[in-house]
Amino acid sequence: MSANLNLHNEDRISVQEADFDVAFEYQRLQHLSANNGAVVFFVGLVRDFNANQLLNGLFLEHYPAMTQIALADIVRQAKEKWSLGSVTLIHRVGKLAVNEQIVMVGVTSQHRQAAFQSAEFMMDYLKVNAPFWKKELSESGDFWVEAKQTDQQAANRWSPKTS
Amino acid sequence: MSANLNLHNEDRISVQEADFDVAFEYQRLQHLSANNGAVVFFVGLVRDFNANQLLNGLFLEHYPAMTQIALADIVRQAKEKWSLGSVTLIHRVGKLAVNEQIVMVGVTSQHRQAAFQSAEFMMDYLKVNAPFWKKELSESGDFWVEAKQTDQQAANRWSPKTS
Amino acid sequence: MLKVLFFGQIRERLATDQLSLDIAQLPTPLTVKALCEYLASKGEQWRELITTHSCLIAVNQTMANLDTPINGHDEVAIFPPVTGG
Amino acid sequence: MLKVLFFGQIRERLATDQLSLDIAQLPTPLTVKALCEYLASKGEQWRELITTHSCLIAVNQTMANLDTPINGHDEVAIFPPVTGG
Repeated sequence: MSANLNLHNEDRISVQEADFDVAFEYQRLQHLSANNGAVVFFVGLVRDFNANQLLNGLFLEHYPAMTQIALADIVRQAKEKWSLGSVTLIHRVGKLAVNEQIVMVGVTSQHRQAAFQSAEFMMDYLKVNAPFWKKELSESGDFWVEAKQTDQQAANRWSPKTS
Repeated sequence: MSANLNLHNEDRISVQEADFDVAFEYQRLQHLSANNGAVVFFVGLVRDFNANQLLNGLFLEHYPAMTQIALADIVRQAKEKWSLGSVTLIHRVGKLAVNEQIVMVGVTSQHRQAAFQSAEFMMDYLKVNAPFWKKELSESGDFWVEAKQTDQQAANRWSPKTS
Repeated sequence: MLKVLFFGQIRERLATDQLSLDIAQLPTPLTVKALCEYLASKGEQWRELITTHSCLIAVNQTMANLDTPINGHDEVAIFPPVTGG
Repeated sequence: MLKVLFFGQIRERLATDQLSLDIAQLPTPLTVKALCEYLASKGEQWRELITTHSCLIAVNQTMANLDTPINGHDEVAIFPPVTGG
């Protein structure tokens, strides 16, 4: 892990095969948060279809040596841009069934706008910067998901105009 | 209740003294959501201080005959602006201690941007359009909270330029 | 009877949560603006609190503006800017 | 030895998840661009997959660009655009 990640003990970043418990993660953030009136959560779930067909689930490959570093860097950038309390960022890997949880970001702040924007920023950045690859599993075969131009555009919204 | 609220059975709007259970509300939305890969939650908590002093809690007054109508109208507007699955909007009234939950909005969508934006819109609109009034309770007395100019500005962001 | 409700700091400072008014005693045609002017004439504190630029007014549980007409059996609510959420 | 890792569709289509290369056999000075050109020369499928405009490249677990220098004991990863979240 890089030396200048600037994370507090209260921040929590995890890459795991096991499911996560949103209720537990929410309660943890709530109790760290006497001073922060706003809590925002995002959870991404496995959908039951893509553009073409019904899905049986997903397989998520990742680059283990890099994944945690990439997620920590996204959290660090969010904490530089906004005044935040605690951040939780969890991403699963391996085989996931339809409707299972894939990813969650949770954030507390004194201000709801900072909580909303930073959570959205972290998801947008994760989508184009964190080394995960999805393979969709269906009756007619398994297919790698193509990266979406709209995800790159979403991430670009957060960059300074000059860069 | 107005006849054209355009809410589905799955939408849930509540004004209540009792606390709410974010874990239950999340699981409910998750299970309604096979088709919607994005879930966003916002929870507002009672802070332990304001600009001037430590707080013992809040008292939330409301206009009972109007509150549910105002919240349903906010949900209706969100569902007109974005393609959403299910929406949950719960606001508490009465006396609340520090760190207690005040309000939550939960929304599912096929697209994370719609989920984030609609949740933020609903909170912004609620802040300036729903008939609730907060009184802060402190050792030195009880004081009505002043409306913030920044909340009006946040709500105005969502209006068409021409209005 | 016309019902007029007060909330929050306005309710507290007027020490009044509700009035019942006979519309026959009120200006014609009755609008939000005319009702506020009538209430403001009830005394110094009323004049101070019921100003159309620092109150919000709902007619039959819907946010109204100065020109909104008021009928004999409506429910009008007068309150300070809201602070929920 | 220089370690080169492949992920996702690139790993699958090359049927290769990792190479170990002796930097003495590679162009000098070695950059991301030079390494990609070297790998592309290994055959038709390599040339098709290892194109610098359709791959992402990380050097020592950090996203790199074409000019990023590569040293003898670095870990280089070559992968398609990411699709997590």
